[in-house]
Amino acid sequence: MNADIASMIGKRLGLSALTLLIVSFAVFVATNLLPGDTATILLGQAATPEAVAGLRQAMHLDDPAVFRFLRWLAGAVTGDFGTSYANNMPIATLIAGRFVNTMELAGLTAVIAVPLALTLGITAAVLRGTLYDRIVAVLTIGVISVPEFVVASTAVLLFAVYLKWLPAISFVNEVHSLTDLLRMYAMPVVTLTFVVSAQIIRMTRAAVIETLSMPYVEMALLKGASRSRIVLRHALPNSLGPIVNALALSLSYLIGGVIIIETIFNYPGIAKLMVDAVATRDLPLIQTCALIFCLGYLILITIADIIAILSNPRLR
Amino acid sequence: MIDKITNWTKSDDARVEDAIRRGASRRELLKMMLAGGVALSAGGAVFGRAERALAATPVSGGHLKAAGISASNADTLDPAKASLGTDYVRCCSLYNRLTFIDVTGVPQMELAEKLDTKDAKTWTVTLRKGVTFHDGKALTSADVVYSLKRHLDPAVGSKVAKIAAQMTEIKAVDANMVEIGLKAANADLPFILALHHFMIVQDGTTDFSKGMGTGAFVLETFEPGVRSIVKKNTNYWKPGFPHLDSFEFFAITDPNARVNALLAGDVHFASAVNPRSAKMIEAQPGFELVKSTVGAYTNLNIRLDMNKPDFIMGMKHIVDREQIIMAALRGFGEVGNDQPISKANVYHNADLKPKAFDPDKAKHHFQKAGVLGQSIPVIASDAADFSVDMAMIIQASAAEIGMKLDIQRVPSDGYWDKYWLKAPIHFGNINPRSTPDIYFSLLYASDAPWNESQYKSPKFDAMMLEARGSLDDAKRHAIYNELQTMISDEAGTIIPAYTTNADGISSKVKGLQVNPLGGMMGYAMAEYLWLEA
Amino acid sequence: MTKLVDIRNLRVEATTDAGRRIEIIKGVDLDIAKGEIVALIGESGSGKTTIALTLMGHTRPGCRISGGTVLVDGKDMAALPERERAALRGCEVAYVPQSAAAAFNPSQTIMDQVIEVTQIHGSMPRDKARQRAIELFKALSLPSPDTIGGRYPHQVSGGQLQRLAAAMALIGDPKLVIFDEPTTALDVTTQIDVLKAFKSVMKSGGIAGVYVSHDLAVVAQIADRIVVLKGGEVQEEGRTQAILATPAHPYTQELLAAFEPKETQFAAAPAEKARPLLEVENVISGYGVVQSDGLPLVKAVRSVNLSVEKGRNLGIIGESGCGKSTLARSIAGILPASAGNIIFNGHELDYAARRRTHDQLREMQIVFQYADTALNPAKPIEEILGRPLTFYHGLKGQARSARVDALLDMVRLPKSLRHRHPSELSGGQKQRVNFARALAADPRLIICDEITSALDTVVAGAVIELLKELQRELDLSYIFISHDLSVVEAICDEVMVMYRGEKVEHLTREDIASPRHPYSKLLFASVPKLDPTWLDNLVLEPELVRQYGGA
Amino acid sequence: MTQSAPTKSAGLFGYRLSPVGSIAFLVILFWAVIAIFGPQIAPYPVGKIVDMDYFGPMSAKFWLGSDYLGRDMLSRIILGARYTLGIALAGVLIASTTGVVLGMAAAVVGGWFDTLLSRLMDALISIPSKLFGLVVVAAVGSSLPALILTLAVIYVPGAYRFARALAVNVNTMDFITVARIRGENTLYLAISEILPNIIRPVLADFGLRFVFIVLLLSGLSFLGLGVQPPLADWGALVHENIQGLSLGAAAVIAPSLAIASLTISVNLLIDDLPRKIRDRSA
Repeated sequence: MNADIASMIGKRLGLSALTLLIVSFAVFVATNLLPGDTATILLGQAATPEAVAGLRQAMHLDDPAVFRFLRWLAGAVTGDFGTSYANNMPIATLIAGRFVNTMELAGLTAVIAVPLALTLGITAAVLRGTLYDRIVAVLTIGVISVPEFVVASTAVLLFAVYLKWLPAISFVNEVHSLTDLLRMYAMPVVTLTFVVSAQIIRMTRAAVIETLSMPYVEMALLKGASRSRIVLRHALPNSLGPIVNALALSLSYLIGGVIIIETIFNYPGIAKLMVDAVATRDLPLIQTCALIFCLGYLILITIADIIAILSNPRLR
Repeated sequence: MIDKITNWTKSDDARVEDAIRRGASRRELLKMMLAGGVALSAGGAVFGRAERALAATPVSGGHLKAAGISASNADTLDPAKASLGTDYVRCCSLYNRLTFIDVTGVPQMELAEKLDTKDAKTWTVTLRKGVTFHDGKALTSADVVYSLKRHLDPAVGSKVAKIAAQMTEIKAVDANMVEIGLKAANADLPFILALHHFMIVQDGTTDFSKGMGTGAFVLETFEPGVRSIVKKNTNYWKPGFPHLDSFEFFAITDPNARVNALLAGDVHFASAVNPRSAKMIEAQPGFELVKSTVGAYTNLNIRLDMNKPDFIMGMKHIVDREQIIMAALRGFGEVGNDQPISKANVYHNADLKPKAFDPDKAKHHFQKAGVLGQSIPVIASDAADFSVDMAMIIQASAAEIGMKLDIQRVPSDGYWDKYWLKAPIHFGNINPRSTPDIYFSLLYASDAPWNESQYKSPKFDAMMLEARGSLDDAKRHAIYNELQTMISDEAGTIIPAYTTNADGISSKVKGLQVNPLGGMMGYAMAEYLWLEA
Repeated sequence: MTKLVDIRNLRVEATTDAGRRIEIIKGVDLDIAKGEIVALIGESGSGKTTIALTLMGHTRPGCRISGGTVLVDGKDMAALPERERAALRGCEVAYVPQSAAAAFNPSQTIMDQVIEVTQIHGSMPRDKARQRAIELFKALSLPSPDTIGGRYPHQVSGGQLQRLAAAMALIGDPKLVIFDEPTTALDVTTQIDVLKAFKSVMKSGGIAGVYVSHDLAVVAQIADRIVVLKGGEVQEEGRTQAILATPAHPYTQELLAAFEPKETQFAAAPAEKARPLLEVENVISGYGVVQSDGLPLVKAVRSVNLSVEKGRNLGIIGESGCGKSTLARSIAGILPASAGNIIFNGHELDYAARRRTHDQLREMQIVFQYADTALNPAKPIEEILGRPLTFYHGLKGQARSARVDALLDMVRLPKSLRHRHPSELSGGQKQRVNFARALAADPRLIICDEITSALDTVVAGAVIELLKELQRELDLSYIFISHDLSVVEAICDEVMVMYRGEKVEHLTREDIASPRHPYSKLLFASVPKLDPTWLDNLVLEPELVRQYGGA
Repeated sequence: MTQSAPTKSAGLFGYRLSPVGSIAFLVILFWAVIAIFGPQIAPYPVGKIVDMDYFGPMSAKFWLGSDYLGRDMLSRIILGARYTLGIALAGVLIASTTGVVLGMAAAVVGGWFDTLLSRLMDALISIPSKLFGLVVVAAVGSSLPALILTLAVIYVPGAYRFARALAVNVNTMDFITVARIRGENTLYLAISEILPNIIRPVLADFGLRFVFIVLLLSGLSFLGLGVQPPLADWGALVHENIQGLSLGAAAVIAPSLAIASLTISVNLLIDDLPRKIRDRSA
C-alpha cells in the first residue's frame, strides 16, 4: 500500500515538474514578446541606439534569448538563479527578503482566514436553510462583490488616516514586537482574509452539504449521534478532499495574487517584485518569480491531493 | 499664512530666506557666472516672515522617513545609471558633485573649489581640500577623472553618455586639479557638472552597492525596490551638515497610499502629491504642502515630418490651457507657451504669449489641413504625467468643432522606448533642466537626441551654438528669447502648462526649500532637512 | 403478548421541489408485539421505509410527521424533542440500512463504527464494547471475527458488511431493529447466510423487528406477520402463513402471482443444424494493463464459448463479479475482448465496436440494467427513440415520427409519452423506452443486461411478458443476463451458468431442474421460495458452501 | 446526473424564482437595459467637463456628482455599464465556451490528450491572473480585444476543470455507451449527448465566473488595463476617482455600488437556482 502511495506521489511530482517546465517556457516566450529589453528600459529616455547597443553588449543581452533561458534553467536546477540584469545583484539575494515577506503575509492571512472560513462554511452547511446560513451567504457574496482595492483603501482611510490606530503602509522591517506585528499586518491580513475567505466558505459549505446527504450520515443520526459528532466525525473527514483543494487554490492566490494589496500597503512582496521585473525585462528575475508562484501552487495542490488520499482509506 | 497673497507658498518663503542667507557669496560667484534672480511678487511682509523663519536654528538628530514615487528592482546606487527620483535622492545623500545648483538656480561649488576657463572650452577644476570618502580615503583628481570618464564607456550604460561625449579630454593635472577639454565651447559646464549623474565616486569602483561617496550620509541598508537607510557621516566636509542622524527613503508608488502614509504619520515626507489630495493635506493640522513650479511639463508632440503644419496650428489653438490647469492639474501649474523655458528660469521669455484657445481659428486650420471628420490617433500614457487627462480635455474641445481625436492610452511599461519620439502624435514628459542650452540641445537642435517633433532649423542650431560659447549674458538673453519664439511658432511641441510639483510634509520637517531642479530640493534634500523636536 | 410498538393514524408530509406539500403516509396504524418480526412489503414509493423510520422519530429531508402517534415502548417518537429521540436511537430502536456499503463511513474502521452506539450513549466502556462486538461478529458467523473490526469498509465484502451493519444495530441491545431491505443488494447465495444470521440472532435475543422489503419470498422466511402497503396506506395485514395462503387484497394477489411460473411456448429446438446467429469462441477479456501475453491483468472472462441460435434465447446466470456483464460488453464490443472469436451472422466481428460496420452494430443491440443512466435525461423520449431511426435508417420528419409512435406502441406505452423526459416516467416505463430504443435499430440480437433487476416484482414480470411477445412478433434472439434464476427461467431456452469468469455449466430447459455442477446446485438451491419454512429446512452441503458460498 | 422533474412554472431555465431572486433578476435586467440604451439616456457627453468643481456632490444637475475632472458621473456610469457588462460577458462567454469545449473533448477523448490538456491548464492556473494581465498590457497594450482575451484566458482553466469534471461524470453513463456502440462520432457524443446534461451547471458557473470577471476587470483597471479613455468601465471609474474616497465623493462610491449591485444580483440569482445545480458550481 505504501509503495502505491509513494509511486502515486512520485507520479504527481513528475507531472508537477512537467508543469513547471511548461510555465517556465511560457513565461520565457511571453517575456520575449514584450517590446524592448532591459537595456532600452534601463536607459529609458536616454536610449539612443548607440547607448543601447553598448549596454546590451555589456550585459550579454546579445546572446540568443533561448541560450540565455537555457543558461538560467540549467542554473535554476542547481539552485543558482543567476544575477539580475537590472542591478547585477544575485537573484537569490533580491528575492530572499521579499519571499519571506510574502510568506509571512500569506501565512498570517492563512492563520486567520482558514479557521474562520472553515468554521463559517461548516456551520452554514450544518444549519443549511436557516437564517444564519442566509446571513453567511449574503455576507460572503457581499464581500466578494466589492473590489479589494476599495476595501483596502477604505480601511486605510478609516483606521490609519482618521483614527490613526494603524499604520497606512507596512513597514515589515520594523516589526520588533507582537504589537508591531499586529499593527503592521492588521489591515493587509484582514483585507486578504476578506478576499480569500469567501471562496473557501462557499466550497466548504458545498462539500459538507454533499457529505451530509450521504447514507452514513443518516446512519450516524440513527445511532443517536449528536449534531457535532455527526459533523466532526462523519461529515468532515469525508469532505476533506474538496475542502483542502479549495484551500490550496485560495492559498496559492495569497502567494502571487496579492499585487493590489502589496501596492496599496506598499508591502514589499514578490508579486510587486515580479511586476518590477517585467517592467525592466529582467528575465532571470521574472523566471524565478514565476517559478516561485508556480511552485507554490503545485506544492499546495500536491499537499491537498496527498491529504485527500490520506483521508480516504479507499485511496490509501 | 498671509491670506491676501493667495499664490504664495511656504516654498516661496524658503526661496526668499535662502536669497537673504546666501546673498553675499552669490555675488562673488557672479563674477564668473551668470546672474540668477528671484522674482519677488510680494511685498515686505514676505521678508518679515522669512526673517522669522530663519531665526529657527536647525536641530540636530532624528530619523526622517521620506516616500518617493517610484521604485524598481533596477534601483541603483550607481550615479551614472540613476534614472528615477528615488535613485537621485539616494545618490545625493551618499555622493557629491563637483558643483550643484542652488535654490536660485545658480551653480555653486561643491567638491570643486573653483572652476576656471578662459574660452569656455578648456576648464580647470580645482578640488576642495580635506574631503574624504566614507572609508577615510582622501578625494583626489583620480577619482574625478574616473567618475567623469565612466560615462564615455557604453558598457556602463550612462544616462548622460550623450552629454558627456563633449568632454573630449579629461585628465588629472595634479592630485588636486583636473582639466576638462570640450569639443566646443560651452559656458554651461558648471551646470552640466551639477547633473546628478556626474557625482564623484571612488576611483576604480565597479560595485556600487556600498554607496561609497563623499556625501553627507553613509549607507546602512539598501534593498532595491524596497528601501534604503543612510546614517549621518560624522566626518562630512560641510561643517554643520547634515542635521539628521539618519534618513530612510523608499517609494510608495500608489499616490493615495503615499498621502495616506503621510497623514497617518508613517512618513514625514510624501513627494509629488496629486493635486486632488491637496485639499486633504491642507485640511489636516500638522501637515504642509510645498509647491514648486520649476519647469517640468507634459507636452503634446506632433511630428513635423507628417507635413501638416495647419493641423499643428489647429491643435495649438484647440488646446484649452486654462481648462487643463483647472481640471487636469487643479491649479497646480502655470500656463505654458509651447516652449520649454519656464518662468522659473531666468531666460524665460515673458513677452511670448501662449496661443489663445480659439476653436474657430482651430477649425479653420483643420479645414485647411483637410483633417476634419477624420479620426486622428493621439497616444497618451500614464508614463507621461497627466497626459491622459490632458488628452481627454483636448479631445472634448476638439469634438465640439467636429475634430475627432482617438485617444489611445498605452502602457507606461515600454512607453519611452516604443511610442515616445516615434508615434506621430504623442505625449512627452520633460523634467526640469538647469539651462536653456540643455533644453535646446536635448530637445530642439537638429541633431537633438530627443527631438520630439523632428524640428530641424539650421538657424536655430547656429544661434544655439553661439549662445553656448558666449560668456556675455545680455547676448545670451537675446538669443534665448528668440529661440523660444522660434520653438513656440515653428516646432510641433505643444506645452500647455508647466506643472507644479507639490511635496507633502509633516510640519516637523524644516529646512525644505524649492530647487529649480525639481521636488525634494532637486532630490538633494537629505542633507539640508532637520526634524523639529 | 405486550405491544412494543403502537402506531396510530400516522401521517407524513413531503414537500416537493415546487414547494407543494403532499401526504405520502395517509393514516397508517401498526402494532408490533415484543419479540415479533413484522414485514412491511410494497413496491417502491409505497411508504414502507418512511413508516419504518418514523419508529426512530426520523424522517428524510423534506418530510415531516404531520399527524398521529408513534409509540415505541410507551414513548411517542413523533412528539419527543430531538434530544430525547437521539437518546433512544441505537439503544431502544436500531436500524440496519439497505446498502451497508453506503451506510458505513469510508474513513473509519469498522470496529469504531460498530461500537459508536455504545460510545454515544455511554452504555459500556470501549474494551467491553469491543468484546461484545466480537461476540456479535461470531454470532453473525462473520469470518475472522477478532480482526475484521480493524478493517475499513471497502476492504470487506457486501454480504459481510450487511452482517456487520446488523452487529452495529444489535450492539446497543435494542428492543426493536428496523431492517431496511437488508438483502436486496446481495447475491442469492450470500443472502441465505445473511438471512440465517439475522433470524437466529433475533430469535435468540427475543428482539422485535420491522423488516422492510419488496421481496415476498425473503419476507416469508423471516417475518411473523406481513403488512402490505401501497400508496402510503395499509392494504392488508395478517400472519405470514395467512397472507401467503389466502391473499385478500388484489394487490397482494398480484404480488403473489408474479411468483407463479408462466406457461410459455418456447421455440422448438432447431430442426437442422443451421449456422447459429452468434458464436463466441474462447473469448478472454478483462481490465488493467495488458501483459506480455497480450492478455489483460485482471481477466474477468476466461475463455468462454457460447452460441445463440436464431430465434432462441440464451440466459447467462451467475452472481455479481462472475464476469457475465463483462462477457456481454465484450460481445457488444464496448470492452474489446483480448482473445477469441466472435462470429455474428456468419461474419467474424472485430473486438472493438468502433471498428465494426454500421450494420453489424445495428443488428446487435444491448439494453442496460439502469434505465435511469441508459436514457439521456436531457432529451425527450421522441429524440431518444428517433436518433437510432435517423442514424441507422435515415428516417426523418413524418416517417420518423410515425415509427416512434409505432415503437411506443410496441412496448405498450401511450404515444403521449413521446414529449416527456425520462425523469417524468416511472421505472417500468423507462425500461420499456430503453428496450424500444434497441428495437428501433431493427436488430436480430438483443443483449439484455439485468434489465429487470431494478424493477419491482410485478413490473418486472410485465416487462418479461412484453419481451416474449415481441420475440414472437419480430423474430428476435435475446441474450438474457441476470442473477435471478426465476427471470431467466421465464424466458430462456438455454441457460449458461458462470462462476469466476468461467462457464461452469450449460443447461437446456429440460435439465434446468437438475444441474450437475456443484456451483449451479448451490445457486439454484439458494433462490428463496414462498414457503415460510424453506429457509429453516434448507440444508446445503457444507462442503459446497465452503467452496462456492458467498461472502 | 439525476435531474428532478422541472417544475412547469416559467422563470429562468425553467425555474421559479423566489422574491429575492426576482429582485436580483430585475437589477441585472436594469443594468442590461442601461448598457444597451446608454448613449441615448446619458444626460451629458461622457468626456465633457461640465462641472468647475471636482468630486462634486450629488445635486439636481449632477445626480451622482462629478468626477476628478469635473465630468458628470451619472453619464459615465451609464456608459460604463456597456463596457463592464459587455467585456465581462464577452470574456466569460469566450472562457466558458472554450473551457466547455476543451473540457468535453478531454473527457470524451481521454488518454494523453486529457493529461496534456490538464497539465497545460494547471500551468495556466498557477500564473497569478493579475500578473498575467500586466504582462499582456506590457506586451500589446490596452485594447478592448486584448482585455477581453486576457480575461478569457485567465478564466479558461477554471471553466475547463469544471466542465471536464462534469463531462467525465456524464461520460461514464450508459447512454453514452449506447451512443458509442451505435457508432456515433465524438462530436455527436459531446454536443448532443453530453452538453445538454452539463449545460445547466455550466450556466450557473457561467454566472459565477461573470462575477469574478467583473471584479477582476476592476482589479485590472487598477493596474492600468482597461478601455480607452474617455470611456471607462466601472472598475476604472472607481480607480480613477479613488482619491475622492477621502472626500466621500459620490464619484467613487457610485461606481463601487454599481459593481456590487451587479455582482451581488448575479450571485443571488445563481443561489436562487435549485441546489442540485448550484452546489456543484461553488
